[in-house]
Amino acid sequence: MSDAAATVRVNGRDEPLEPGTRLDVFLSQLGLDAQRVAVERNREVVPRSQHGEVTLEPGDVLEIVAFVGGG
Amino acid sequence: MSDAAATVRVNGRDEPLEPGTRLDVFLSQLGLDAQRVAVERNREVVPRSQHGEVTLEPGDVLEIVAFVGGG
Amino acid sequence: MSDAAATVRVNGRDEPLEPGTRLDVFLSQLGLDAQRVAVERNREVVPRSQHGEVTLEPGDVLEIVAFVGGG
Amino acid sequence: MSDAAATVRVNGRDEPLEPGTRLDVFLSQLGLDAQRVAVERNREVVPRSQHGEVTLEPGDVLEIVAFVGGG
Amino acid sequence: MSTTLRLGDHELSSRLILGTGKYASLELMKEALTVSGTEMVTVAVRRVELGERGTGAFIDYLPEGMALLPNTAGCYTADDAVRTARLAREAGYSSLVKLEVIGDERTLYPDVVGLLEATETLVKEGFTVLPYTNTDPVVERELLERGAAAIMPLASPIGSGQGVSDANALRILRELFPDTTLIVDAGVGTASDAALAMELGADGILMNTGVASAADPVAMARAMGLAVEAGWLAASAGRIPRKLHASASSPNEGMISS
Amino acid sequence: MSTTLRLGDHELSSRLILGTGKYASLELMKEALTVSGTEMVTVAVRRVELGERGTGAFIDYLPEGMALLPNTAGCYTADDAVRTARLAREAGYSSLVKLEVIGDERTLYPDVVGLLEATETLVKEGFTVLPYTNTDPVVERELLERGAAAIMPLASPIGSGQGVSDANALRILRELFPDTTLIVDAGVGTASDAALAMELGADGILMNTGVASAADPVAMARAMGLAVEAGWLAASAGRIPRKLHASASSPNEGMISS
Amino acid sequence: MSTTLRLGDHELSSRLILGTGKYASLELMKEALTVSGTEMVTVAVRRVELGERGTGAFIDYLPEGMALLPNTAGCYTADDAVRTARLAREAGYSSLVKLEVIGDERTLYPDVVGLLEATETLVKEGFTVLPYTNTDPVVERELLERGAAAIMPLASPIGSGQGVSDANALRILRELFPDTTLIVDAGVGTASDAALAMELGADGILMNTGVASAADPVAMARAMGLAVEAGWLAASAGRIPRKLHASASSPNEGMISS
Amino acid sequence: MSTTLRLGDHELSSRLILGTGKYASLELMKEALTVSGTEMVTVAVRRVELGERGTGAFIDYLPEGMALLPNTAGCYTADDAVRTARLAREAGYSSLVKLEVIGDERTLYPDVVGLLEATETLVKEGFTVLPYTNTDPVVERELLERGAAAIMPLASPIGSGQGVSDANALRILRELFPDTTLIVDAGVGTASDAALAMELGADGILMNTGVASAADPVAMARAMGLAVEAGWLAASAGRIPRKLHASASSPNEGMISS
Repeated sequence: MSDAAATVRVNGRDEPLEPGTRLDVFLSQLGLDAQRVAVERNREVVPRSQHGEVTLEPGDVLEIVAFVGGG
Repeated sequence: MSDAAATVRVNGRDEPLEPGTRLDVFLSQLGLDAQRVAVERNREVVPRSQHGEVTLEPGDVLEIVAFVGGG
Repeated sequence: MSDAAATVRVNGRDEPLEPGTRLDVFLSQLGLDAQRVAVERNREVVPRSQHGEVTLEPGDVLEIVAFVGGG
Repeated sequence: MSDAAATVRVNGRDEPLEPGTRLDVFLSQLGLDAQRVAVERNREVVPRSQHGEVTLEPGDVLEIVAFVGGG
Repeated sequence: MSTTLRLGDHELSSRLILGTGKYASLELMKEALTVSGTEMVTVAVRRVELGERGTGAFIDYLPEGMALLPNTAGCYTADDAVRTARLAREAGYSSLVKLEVIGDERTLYPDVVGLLEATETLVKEGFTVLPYTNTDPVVERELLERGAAAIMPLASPIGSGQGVSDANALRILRELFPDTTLIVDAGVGTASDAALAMELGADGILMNTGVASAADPVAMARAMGLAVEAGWLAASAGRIPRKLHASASSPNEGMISS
Repeated sequence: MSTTLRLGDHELSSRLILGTGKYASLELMKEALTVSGTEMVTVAVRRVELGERGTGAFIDYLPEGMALLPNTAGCYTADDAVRTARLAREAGYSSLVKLEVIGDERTLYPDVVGLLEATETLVKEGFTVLPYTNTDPVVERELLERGAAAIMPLASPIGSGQGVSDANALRILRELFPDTTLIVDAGVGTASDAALAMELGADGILMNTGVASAADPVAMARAMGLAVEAGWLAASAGRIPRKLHASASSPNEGMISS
Repeated sequence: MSTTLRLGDHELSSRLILGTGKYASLELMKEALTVSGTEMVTVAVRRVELGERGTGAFIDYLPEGMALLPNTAGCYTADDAVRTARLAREAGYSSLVKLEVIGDERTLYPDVVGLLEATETLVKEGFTVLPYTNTDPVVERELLERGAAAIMPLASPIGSGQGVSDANALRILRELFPDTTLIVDAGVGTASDAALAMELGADGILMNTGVASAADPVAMARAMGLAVEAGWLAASAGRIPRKLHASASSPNEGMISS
Repeated sequence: MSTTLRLGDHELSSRLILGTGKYASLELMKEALTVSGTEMVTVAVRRVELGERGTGAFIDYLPEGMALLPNTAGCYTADDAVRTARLAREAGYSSLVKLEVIGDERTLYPDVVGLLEATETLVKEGFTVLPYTNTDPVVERELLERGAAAIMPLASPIGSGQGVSDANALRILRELFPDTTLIVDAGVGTASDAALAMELGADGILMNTGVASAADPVAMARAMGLAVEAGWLAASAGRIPRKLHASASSPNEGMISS
C-alpha cells in the first residue's frame, strides 16, 4: 500500500520503483546504457527517443534486452 | 419459364429435368447404378438410402461420382 | 634312430608313426572318417581312392582338413 | 641401294637421310629446337648433350617428342 | 512388433498399398495387384461419364476382397478435399480416406495449412484420416493432434521415382513418433527404395507410379511386394553395425601351413 | 533373362548364396539357411582337430541338397590358395571354388596379382573358379581371360556392412561384361543393400556376416532371400526414370467443381 | 549473375553469414569472423542481466562494419517472435530480421503456421523478413506471398552437421523460385557441405555451429568462407556432365610406337 | 600438418594440380591456370608434328615458374610408359613423372600389373614416381614397396565428373597409409567434389576435364583452387560430429516472457 511497496516487473523480477520515475532515469539507475538496449513496456516497444517522456507506473512489465551471440 | 426449360446441373453440365423427378429415378434415367455412385446435391451428400425420398428441384447442382483408378 | 622315434607331422604337430602304416589305417587310428576329410601329403593331395595304397614314411608332412563354417 | 634411298624412320614416317648426318644437324633440318624436344633413337633416349656426337644410320628409328597439353 | 498393419478396420498382412492409376490396361492392373500381395489399394473419386455405360468396370477388375482406400487427389483446397472425402465414404461404405490437399501443381507438395484444416473437419465427422504430407515433424504432430490415424510423409515427389530423398527426415519421424503408424507415400521408384524406406522405420509403403509405369508392371509389383516384406524383416532383425574395415567370416585358425 | 543362376553344374533357383561362418549355433545356422531359400553355401577348409570326434557335425547341419561352394578364405598367397582349393575338391567331390587370395589383414582386400596367378593354375586343373575380387574392370577382364567362371567384386569390405560403396563401379562392370556372371561378394549389411546390388546388375549375391551377425539371423536371412529376388525382378522390370518434379497418379480430369 | 548478395539495404561481398553463438571465447569469435570474410552476422535478442555491467561486451567484439542480422531464435509462438523482432529493430536501428518460430524442441523445425502469421505481421510493419523454414515449396510460396524478402530453408536440423539432407528439395526450390534470394540456413557441418549447397543453387549460406563448435573454429571459418565462394563460382561455371565412363584428358594421337 | 605439399623437389603452396589438356584455346588455359593458384601442371608427351614450326607454343603459355609433371597418358604397356617417362625426363630436365599404364579404353582404369612393373623400373632409374591407380589398398602398398613417392587413386573414372564414387575407399587409404602423400587423381567434377576429397584425407587433387571442359573454365579453375584449400582447412579444423537431432546455436536462457 505504501509507496515503498511500488514495483515494476523487469525481465521477470520485481524491482522497486520510485514514484514518478522516468524510463531514462530508471535505466540509468539499473546501470544500463540506453544506446545498447531495447525496452518493451507492457508489450509495446518504447523507442529510445521517448525514454525521457515515459513515466513508469507501478505494475508495469518491462522487458529490457540486448544483442548476444546467437545463430 | 416452361417446364421444358427445367434443368439440373450434373457434373458441370445442364441436364433436362422432368418436374417431380426423384433422385433414384433420375439416376436410373441416366443409366447409373446407384450402388456404384455417390451423389452430392447442392454440396451435401445424399445418402443412398434417401435417394427415393429426394425430389430434384430445377437448378439443383449435382455431383455424381464413382471410384476410378488413382494413386 | 629307433623305430619309436618315427613321426609324421600332422596339421603342424608331430604324431608317432608305426613303420609301414598305410594312410587309411592311420586316419582310422586318428579316429577320422575318410569320407569327411581331405588329405595332403608332402604338398600333394592324396585322393581318397588311394588311401589304401599309400604307406606313410617318417617325416611325411600331412595336412588333414575338413569343411567348417565360413563365408 | 643408292644413297638417295637412305632413310630414317621418324615418328612413324620415313624421312630421307643424308649419309653421315649428325642428330643435331638432323633436328635442325627438321626445323626443331633441340631445347624443346626429346629424342629416342632405337628405343634409347639420346641426351641433349650427345646430339652432336651421334651420327644417324640408315634405318634408325627415331621418336621425337615434346610436351603438349594433357592431364 | 506386429506382423500385420492395422489401418482403420483393416488388418493387412501385406504392408504394401498400391495405387490403381496409370496402368496401360485394367487386365494389367489386376495381374499386378494380384502378384504384389497387396490387400489395400487407393482409388480416386471422379465424376461419372454420363452416357457411358459400365461405370463399374474399374471396380470389377480389383481382386476379390481388396480393401479400398479412397483418396482426395487433385483437391487444392480443404473444402474440395472434405467434399470429396464425404462422397468417397458414400461411394465406398467406409470412412477410411487418404487425404490430399495439394498446394503446388509441379511438385504436388501438400498445402499443410489446408491439410490440417481438412483433417480436423473429417476426424470430427468420424473419418479415419490418413494424410499425405511432407516430412516436417511439426506438421506431423499437428496432424496427430487433430486426430490423424497415421502420418504419410512423402519419400520424394509423387511419381518422381527419386526414392528416399531425405533418409534423415524419416529417421527423425520414426524416433519422434515411435508408436504412430508411419506410411511412406510417394516417390518410390524401385525395390531397393522400398526396402530402404521400411528399414528407416516405415510401417508400410503406398505407391503407384513406380509399379504402374514400370516397363513390366507385373514384375515390378511382385518386386515391391517382396521388397517391402524384406525391408520390414530387416528392420526387425537388427542389422550389423557399419565398420570401416573388414571382419573375416571364415575362421582365422586352422589354416594349412605355408 | 534367365530365372535361374548357373554356377558350375548347379542350376540355382535362389540368387542368394550364404556363408556358414559366425553363427551363434549350428541350429541357428540351419534355420537361417532354410528360411533364406538359398541353395548354395560357402564353406571353409580347415585342419581337423585331432582327438576330437565328430568332425562331420558342421556338414550335418546343412539343409539337405545344399550345394557347397568351398572357399580359400585366409590364404595370403596363390600357392596356399591353390593347395586349399585342391583339398576342397578332394573333400567335396566338386571342382567349384570361391577363390580368395587375401592381400591385407585389415581390409581383406584381394591380392590381385596372386589372384590372377591362382586363377590361371586352377582353371588349368579343371576347377570352376569364382574369384573374390575388387571392382577394377581391368582385373576382372584378366580374370576372365584366365578362365574365371564369374567375377565376384566386393560391394565393400568383407563383414563391414557398408553396402554398395561404389554403385558406379558395379554399373561399369555390368556394362563392360554384359554376359558374364557377376556375383556381388561381401559388404552387404541389410536388405536394401542386397536389392540395390541386384538392381545395379548383379546376377547373385554372396554374403555371410550380414546375416550371421544380425541380432536375429533367421529374420535377416529371410529378408535377404526376399530382397535378392526383389532386386532381380526390379532390374528386369524396367524402373521408371527419375524426375525432379512430380507426376500425378490419379486422373487430372473429372474433379468435382469447387 | 550478381557477384554480391543483397539483403535489405546491405550489399554483401561474401555470401557466408555466420552466427555468433557457442564460441569458447569472444576473442575466438572475433578471429573466426574476421578470417571468414563474412560481412553479416546473426545475433540473438536476450534479456540483459541486471546488476552486471558491460552488456555491450559482445557487440564490441564484432569486427568493425559488420552488418547485424538479429534472429528470433527460441521463440515458439508468432507473438513472441513478433515482439522479439520489434525489440531487435529498436536495439539495432535496422529492420532486418531472421525470423524463427520454432515448433519442436528436439529438431528445432519451424512451426510453419506461426511462421506465416509472423511474417505477415512483420512485413506490414516494414520489416525485411528472412524466415528460417523447412524445404516445402508450398510453404516457401506462401512466405513469399506474404512478403518475405528471401527463403531460408534448412539443409538439415540446426546444429546437426548433417549437411544437405535433401539435395533434390533444394534443386526444386531453385527451379521453382529462380529469382528469389535463397539462403541455406542450418545443418552445414563442413566445407564440402557448404560448396554443395551453393552448387545446388543457394545465394548464400547461414551457419553457426559448424564453425563455432569445430575443434579449430578459426580454420573452419576460413574453410567455410572459401567453400561458399568456391561453390558459388562452380555453380556459375557450368560443370561438366556426369558420365559413366572415362574421357581422356591427354591427346589420343601422337603416341610413340610400341 | 604441413601447409605445403612436397612432390619431388617441389614445395607447393597450392594443393591443386591441374592438367593442361582439352582447353578451347591456350589463352583460356593460361588464364585458368593463373587464377586457380596452381603451381604444378601435368603435361603429356607426344610426337612433334614435322613440318610445323612452333612446337614450343604450348609451353610458352604456361604461367612463369610453373612446375611440370609429365604424364604417360595413353600408354597401355609398362614398356611404353617407361620409354615415355624417359623421354619426358629428357624433355623436361626433371625426374618427376605421373605414371599411367592404362588397362581399358572405356574406363581408362589402370593396368595394375603393368603399373607395378613400370614403377619398379622407373624408381630404380631415379624417377620420382607418382602412379595413377585404383583405390585398392593392396595395390597401393605394393606401389609404395616398389618406391612410389605417393599414391594417386582415382575418385572416379578420368573425365567422368562422377566425383568421389567411393568415399569409404578413400577413408581406408588415409587410415592405412597415414604418412603417405595421397593425391586424388581423376573424376572430380565440381568444387564440392574437390572439397570432399580433401576432407576425406587427400593431400592434394589432380584434375583436368572438370576445369578445362566446364562452360567457363576460368571460373571453375578459381572455384577448384578455393575448394581444395577449403577442404584442406576443414579436414584440419576438426568438424562437428553429425547428430540426428538439432542443437540450438542461440542461448536457451534469457527469453522474454510470453
